[in-house]
Amino acid sequence: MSGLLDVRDLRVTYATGGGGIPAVRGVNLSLDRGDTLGVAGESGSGKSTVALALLRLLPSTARVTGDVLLEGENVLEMKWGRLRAVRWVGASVVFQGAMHSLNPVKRIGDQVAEPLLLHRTVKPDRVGARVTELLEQVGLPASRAQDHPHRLSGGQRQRVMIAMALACEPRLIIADEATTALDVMIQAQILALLRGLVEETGIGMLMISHDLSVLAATCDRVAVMYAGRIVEEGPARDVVHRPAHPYASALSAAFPKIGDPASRLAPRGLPGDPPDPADPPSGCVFRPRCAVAESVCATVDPPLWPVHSGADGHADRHAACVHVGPGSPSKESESVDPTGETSTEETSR
Amino acid sequence: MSAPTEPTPGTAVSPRALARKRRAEALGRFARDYARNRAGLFGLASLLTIGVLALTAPLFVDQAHLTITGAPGDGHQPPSAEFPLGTDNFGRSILDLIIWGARVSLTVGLLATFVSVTLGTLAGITAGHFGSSGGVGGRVVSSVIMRVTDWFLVLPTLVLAVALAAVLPRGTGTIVLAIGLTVWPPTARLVRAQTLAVEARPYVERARALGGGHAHVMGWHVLPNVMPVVLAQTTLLVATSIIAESTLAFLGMGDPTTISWGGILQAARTSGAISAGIWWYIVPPGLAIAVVALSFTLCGRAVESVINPRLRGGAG
Amino acid sequence: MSADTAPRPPSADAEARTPPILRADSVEVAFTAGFAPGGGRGTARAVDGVHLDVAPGEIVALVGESGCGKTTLARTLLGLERPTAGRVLFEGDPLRYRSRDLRSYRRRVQLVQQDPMGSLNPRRTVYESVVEGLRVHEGTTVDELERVERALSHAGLRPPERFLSRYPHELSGGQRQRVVIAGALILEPEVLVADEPVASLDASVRGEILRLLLELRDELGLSALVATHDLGLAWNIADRVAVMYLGRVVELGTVEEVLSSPAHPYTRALLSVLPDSGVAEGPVVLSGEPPDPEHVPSGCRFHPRCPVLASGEAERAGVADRCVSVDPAILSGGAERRVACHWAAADESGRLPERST
Amino acid sequence: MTTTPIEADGPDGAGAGELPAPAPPGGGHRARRVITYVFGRLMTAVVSLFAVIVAGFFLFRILPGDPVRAMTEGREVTAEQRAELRRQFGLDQPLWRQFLDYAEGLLHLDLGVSFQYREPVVDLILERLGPTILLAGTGTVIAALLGLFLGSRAGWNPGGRGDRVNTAVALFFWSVPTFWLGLLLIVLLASGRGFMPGLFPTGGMVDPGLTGPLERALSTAQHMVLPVTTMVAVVYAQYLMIMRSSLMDEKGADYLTTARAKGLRDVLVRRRHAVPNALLPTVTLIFLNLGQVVSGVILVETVFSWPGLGQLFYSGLEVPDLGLVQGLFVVFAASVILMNLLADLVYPLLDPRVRP
Amino acid sequence: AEETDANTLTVAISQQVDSFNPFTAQLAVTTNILRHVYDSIVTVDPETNEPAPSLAESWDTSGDGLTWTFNLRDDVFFTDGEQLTADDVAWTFTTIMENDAAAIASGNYVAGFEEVTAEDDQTVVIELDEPQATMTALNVPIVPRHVWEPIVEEEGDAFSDYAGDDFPTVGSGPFALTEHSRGEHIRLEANPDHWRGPAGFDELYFRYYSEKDAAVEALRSGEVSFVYELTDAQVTSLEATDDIAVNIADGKRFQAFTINPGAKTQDGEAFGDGHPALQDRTLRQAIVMGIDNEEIVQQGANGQAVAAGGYVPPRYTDFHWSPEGEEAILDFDPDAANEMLDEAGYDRGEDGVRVSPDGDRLELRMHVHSDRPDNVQAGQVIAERLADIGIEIDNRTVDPGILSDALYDAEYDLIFTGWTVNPDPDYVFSIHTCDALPTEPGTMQGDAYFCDEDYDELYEAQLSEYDHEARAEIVHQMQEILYEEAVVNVLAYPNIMEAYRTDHIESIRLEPTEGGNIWGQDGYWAWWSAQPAEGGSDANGGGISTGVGIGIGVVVLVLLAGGAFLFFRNRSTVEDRE
Ligand SMILES: Nc1ncnc2c1ncn2[C@@H]1O[C@H](COP(=O)(O)OP(=O)(O)OP(=O)(O)O)[C@@H](O)[C@H]1O
Ligand SMILES: Nc1ncnc2c1ncn2[C@@H]1O[C@H](COP(=O)(O)OP(=O)(O)OP(=O)(O)O)[C@@H](O)[C@H]1O
Ligand SMILES: [Mg+2]
Ligand SMILES: [Mg+2]
Repeated sequence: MSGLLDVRDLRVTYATGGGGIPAVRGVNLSLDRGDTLGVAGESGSGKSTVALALLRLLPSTARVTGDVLLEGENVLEMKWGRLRAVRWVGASVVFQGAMHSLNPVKRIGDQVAEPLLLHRTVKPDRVGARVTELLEQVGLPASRAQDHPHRLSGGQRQRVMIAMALACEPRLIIADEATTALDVMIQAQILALLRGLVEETGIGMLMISHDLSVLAATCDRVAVMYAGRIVEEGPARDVVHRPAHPYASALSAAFPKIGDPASRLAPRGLPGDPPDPADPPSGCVFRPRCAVAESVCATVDPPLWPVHSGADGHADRHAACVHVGPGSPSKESESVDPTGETSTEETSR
Repeated sequence: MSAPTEPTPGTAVSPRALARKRRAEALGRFARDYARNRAGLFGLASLLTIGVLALTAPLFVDQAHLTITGAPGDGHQPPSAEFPLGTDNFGRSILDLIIWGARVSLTVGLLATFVSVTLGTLAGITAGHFGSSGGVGGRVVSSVIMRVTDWFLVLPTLVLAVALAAVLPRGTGTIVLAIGLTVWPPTARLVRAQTLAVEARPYVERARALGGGHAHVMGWHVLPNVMPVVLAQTTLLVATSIIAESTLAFLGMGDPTTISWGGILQAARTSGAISAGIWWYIVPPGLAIAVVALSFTLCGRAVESVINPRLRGGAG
Repeated sequence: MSADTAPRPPSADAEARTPPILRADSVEVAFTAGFAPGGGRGTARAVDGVHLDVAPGEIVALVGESGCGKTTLARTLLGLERPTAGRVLFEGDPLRYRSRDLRSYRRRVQLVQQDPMGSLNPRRTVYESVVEGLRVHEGTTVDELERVERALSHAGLRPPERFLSRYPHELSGGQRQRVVIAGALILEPEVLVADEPVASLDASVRGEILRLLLELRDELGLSALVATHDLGLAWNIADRVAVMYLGRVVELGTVEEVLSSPAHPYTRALLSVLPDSGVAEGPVVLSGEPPDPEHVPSGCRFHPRCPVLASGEAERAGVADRCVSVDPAILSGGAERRVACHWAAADESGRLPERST
Repeated sequence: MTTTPIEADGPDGAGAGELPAPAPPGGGHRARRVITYVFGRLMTAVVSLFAVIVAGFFLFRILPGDPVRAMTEGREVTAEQRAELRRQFGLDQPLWRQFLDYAEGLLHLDLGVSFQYREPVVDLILERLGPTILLAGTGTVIAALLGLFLGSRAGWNPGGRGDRVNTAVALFFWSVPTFWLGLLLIVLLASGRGFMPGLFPTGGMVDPGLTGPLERALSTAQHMVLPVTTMVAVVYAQYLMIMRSSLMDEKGADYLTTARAKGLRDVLVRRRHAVPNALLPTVTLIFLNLGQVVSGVILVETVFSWPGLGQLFYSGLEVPDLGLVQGLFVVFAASVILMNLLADLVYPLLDPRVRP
Repeated sequence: AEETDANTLTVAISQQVDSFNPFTAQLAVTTNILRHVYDSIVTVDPETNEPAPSLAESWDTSGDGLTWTFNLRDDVFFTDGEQLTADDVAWTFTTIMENDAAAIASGNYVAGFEEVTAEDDQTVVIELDEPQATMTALNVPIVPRHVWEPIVEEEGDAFSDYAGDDFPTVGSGPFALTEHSRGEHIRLEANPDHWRGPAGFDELYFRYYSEKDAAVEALRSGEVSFVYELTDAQVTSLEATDDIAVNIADGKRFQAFTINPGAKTQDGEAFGDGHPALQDRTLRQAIVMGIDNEEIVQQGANGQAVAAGGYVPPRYTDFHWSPEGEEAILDFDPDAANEMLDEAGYDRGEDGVRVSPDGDRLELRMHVHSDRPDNVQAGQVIAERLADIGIEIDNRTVDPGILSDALYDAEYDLIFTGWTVNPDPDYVFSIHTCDALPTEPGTMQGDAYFCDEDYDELYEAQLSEYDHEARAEIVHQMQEILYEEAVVNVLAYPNIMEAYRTDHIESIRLEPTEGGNIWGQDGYWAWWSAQPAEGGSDANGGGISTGVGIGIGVVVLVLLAGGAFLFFRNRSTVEDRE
């Protein structure tokens, strides 16, 4: 457990006027240095919530339980001072929608320099040089430091966010839908940049996206989320191309493949409605939309089972579906905890 | 949360009845939501109390006691059982005067606010709307309105009010006009700024793409979105208007024979009550104004929190 | 300058069979930017001469990178923007901009905007937002509620009652997008102009919506112009694709033709950068400044970034000079496959329209 | 009367609306654009000023009452004496003639002669300008700082205790008449009645008879306490309210999450990131108010006998001293116009998005 | 914080300074101050209120009353050391007579002057066109010719704009003006060589307070030593205050309302829109009888006035006339008034309001100065009282400008007025002569459109009557006419209310000694005679020194700011998590 990031049983509930919304319901993740972990999933499944929870950036209406171990230290239990020290140095974030993530009235250079000064990463007289270095790293001329965000194109702003995220040489970068809003050309540039960084500096990266092809091309491993849970997790290519969980396969199947005659004029979707997070169905939450659901699915909420794939039989893949579980679906395994739901209700803080 | 319309199964209703029903339901929902806001209820209750007292004043305040010759007490009596707030320099009960004065003060406060908020909102929305989407003709309309607004904005409000008050025949109506016609420009600017912001939102373009005309855009989209500004402005302006009445009196533009809160303050001032230490003459009218203004603010806040979907369901 | 300004469809009889319901006729839209009194800062030619036809029952995808003018063209088609030159034709008649004409036009042609977050009034419930179009055109009607519910379920918001009285901020991004779509469909338009209708949706929801469009096309004969930078979307639902670059359509043809065998270097580059494109040469990431509609390069507008020119291949084909100096002709909008590229023309001349000299 | 709150938009509303697409850097016409912009603003200001001058002139002519009669009321004067006064003030001339004379004077920065002081209005105004700027400037600056400070705190945590207490207190003061508050302060803090010592002077700007500059400065400071307090108390609410709502709008902005993620303390997030953005709409308000302070302190100056323009105006209004009042009117309006102009010119410096 | 040990007397004034040019200064405050800077040739005796010698030791009149000879003192010196001679006096008068710009302030005194000559250094001879009874009340400041002649010449037409602000001023009076800070204060220094002897205080400060309450508070705190124009409430409260003495003097002012008797020009052309029935004297008299002056004193002035009968206030015992016994036909008697009206055919309508025999409803406009609290209050009383005799009053309490327009356009029925009466009452009588009627609408000299031949004859007669008693008798008769005609109806003589600090001022002389006033004397007795109290009159007597004040202020501010800061500080650490 000496990995870079270790998330254990993370649960997040948003308090609203009409009761709590359990947006994240027990997520486990781990990530080593030099690794890239992709997170895919339905819109609203809690991906961004997880990302924000890692640095305790959620709004005050959110109740968070579980452990987030960043280099062995539990982020959720840190003192505020320590947490602030960890932010951006231990882990930094590239937010969804970088267009709005930059302060419109401050110069790019100042914004990039801010964490440098705050965390005293470099000597004050070196800050200017470091900013130039960072901007050049992401392919922006140093003169851009003098510009305000509105003078930059979306792609450029995204790159500024990345430069900023790199400023303090963090051990972990969380990239939340860093490329969704961009067109394919810029997306390609940015992905190339990120891949290069991970390879060169050996940092860890958590990449959230709903574009499976992006994840397959960029990540080592991919986790698929559905309704606040991870339903499948494993090596990127396997999860994207040979998914084990019915939701993951639906997602994968729905993803258009240009040139594939099967999807030509036949877009595939996932019928049925996403579950109401405030009132999830019993058993497996995916059951109402699952093509291969069985009666047992209505009672058992399956945990992540190892999936034996490939010739070596090594279980580096997991899926939360009775169909991949060992033996008969109805047979209970000692590792299954069907009552996992109950702990959602309790509050620990 | 309930759907805006519960379908009435089986019965065919005319569109108009439906619209009326929907409006009634919206109103009911508004009332229910409002009722959840404690501060808002408190403000409303205090306003209603003052309003009812003012309206029914003739029932329990003897008008003869409000005349100088019919004053029931001696001059400058401190508060007592008979005169809970003491008497003025003629021996009239200050409590009676305050209750009676609420009639004029509330009228001035409400009407002047109404005039200026209406003017300001109309001018602001029109200028903002046509400025951003009216084509050449619209932009001319808009810039004319804005020039006029700017012009009014630049004139010292007080000076203008004084001039108006001096020229028009004396009376409550004049005060209302003098205040209403002079304090609207900031509202207009404010509303215009907000309108411009709203007009730039894609949903306005969507409305136009749906075929909606100027009236639809202004009424359906712009108006609800400038309401918070208008509300905030309204609550502040009520205080401003009531005070303006007393300020005009201070500058000698009021009618000292009218009983209003401003008038009482002014009478207290001219009679030297302040330096004579006759606090019961001077403190109550000032507080009355503050109470009304604060109550309005509470109501305004409550309305805002009800009509703003983001504030709904939050802390009451 | 161009000998080809009046589009002359090569196969007139094909055109005659299905006259376009919506047509952009050499539409140009230029923005004079800047707000200082009297001081402009140059003109942005957001759409710079586009011919495009949408036949009844046809779905046309308009693809291109950010800022190439897709949204502007879509807005122009709806009459929200007046073209600085050229015209928009609906059922063969030029669009008139009097309020009354626009109103009846917009009864039949609907727009789905790019930004679902902004397209909904935060102070209006889902019900009100969807019913808005009905109210504008028909006033309050008795069967309003049923129609709203039907439109919502069509758009995949099921069961509709769950959403009626919600406010936009209580919806997820995908749900908002679907509300906007429902608002456009409730008027049962004949033509739908949709700007990135599924950009913020994940694959499964996206598929649902696209299926709906196809269904409507089949059942009601809906025509659609879908602007997107997502080539997969074109593959999924479109009959034809128009590739736009810097205000111009640079390649046009059926989806299969364009996406399977792209002719324009730009289209090729676009396809190559798709992560699992499987293009042999590997991704061609275009370099150079992003295109700027205020400074349209002379010659072929793509030439400063053109990998074919940069690699010297154009030189070899003997068209390099023309690339730098001659602006390829504006493509006409019909059903034919067309490419605006000197190099491609030299390569496979049959596909190109008449060139200017 | 207190000025009403304004949340003015940026120049031509550009600050509030969506902004035009970014221009690529390196526009060679930038200097020219800036000049055109400044020139355009100047022209607008000049036109406004002209309109105000015309309005001011005729506005006061329609006021009832004859200044000469009013000035000589209750005094033993003969018809000849009155006629002489009328002649001196040019009141015997037809109106258009008076206006032309007045307009011509304006060209030489001559605002005419005060009827009651028999001095050039310009001199009178210049003499009083300093005290007014001192008082109103101090008051506005303090009110703005206080209001913005409290407003930023209230808006950062809306609905909290601090917010409720602060807005209630501010609105209470907003709701009380200026002269009422001023006189109460005098009675409580200046007169030395009861057990309260008379801490502050009841009026004036400086104790008479003081000669040393330090002494005078101290005395002025002491004299300023009550009027400034009154002024601040009465007006800071509008800064508070605007800052509050503006910050509330800004609170959800994504760049604030970025700032927090960087490890900034909450205070710094607010101060460095949220407030500078939220400040933008208030800038025009502050400038507009700065323009209006000159006229807006009439009541405070009157109550505290402060020898400034407001008091001068009050005394001119009583007569009515047409020359003085209309001169002041022009000055009041001009100051608003000037400040609006400044705001227009400064705004682009603060908000990079609206730079010409 | 006073550095000098000079005795300082500080007076709170409420009027701004128009000018210190004695030829043009008109406002009460400036004429009052200038009275201390420049002597006049005669003054008023504080004991008797009679004309008294000042620069002129004595005077003679020729038989026809057209030549007056004034014999000046020979020990009067200006503050620059030059002696004051007959030449200065003659020059001053001549300048006023000849230069229109110099006549603004005192032109009325020289209206009947033919010529003024300096017979020798100590003798001035004034030739008149016609007899002028005010010759012993020539309250004209005599200025040094050597100072003013160059000024008059240099300024020319612009002389009226000359502000007289070359300080210190050169005058012969008991004080010299040394400083004027506009809107703040005026400083006068005692003239140690004044011929009457030096004043008790070394320095006089007139501090400007634009708010009367603030001035009273300043008196309480000891910031000023004297305040005037108090209200009854202030008097009541100040009377109970230690170290403060209140002086309630007999009024010099009368408060009146006039009834529009049908405005006419001198040519007899009627104009305006006064109620026609008011031309009937019976109605006018009934109106007067319907009003209880005593009640106006009680309610309108809260007792601080004297109910009026005649025109001249009782303070001027010789000229004062009050209807007694048989004469008092117009005393308050609503029953009699009703009876009179019934008889004269003013029948009550259904609503209780009478209708004139010509069929005009008796709804009368009443214009009241909105800026004069006593008038406002009296107006309300009158409106309520006249209802009792069937007259409806439309109470128009208005801005003075509107009121003045209504008066001069004769568009009024009842209108308020009031005059301050000088020891010589000539002027207030002159305004009711037929000569005062307007030559054309809007140019009236007086304030009532009153014109009565008998009255005019009496007026002429009193002008040339130099025998004091005989003149007083004529004046009484004129008042009786005014009374009976009931056009000019005096309601009350408001008291003069003022207060000073006894710990600053030991003693001060009133004018007249009995029931006299301090502020606004016709002479300079008060400030010249005032003696400082033992223990000094530190201007900050009651207060705390500047430093301490600022200190406390700063401490309070810091505490407040600190408190607010901590309050939020606490909260923000709690809120930090978001
Ligand atoms: N502030 C909030 N209050 C209440 N509910 C919230 C809040 N933020 C998010 N949610 C809910 O939590 C769930 C998870 O949201 P989250 O933003 O993590 O989704 P996501 O997986 O990132 O989706 P997307 O792909 O659209 O970004 C959603 O159902 C959303 O409605
Ligand atoms: N109102 C406007 N004023 C000035 N320029 C504009 C305006 N609207 C669009 N533009 C410019 O026109 C060009 C085309 O914009 P458009 O929005 O049509 O692009 P798009 O293809 O829809 O891009 P995206 O994929 O990012 O939505 C852009 O360069 C843009 O900056
Ligand atoms: Mg997300
Ligand atoms: Mg677009």
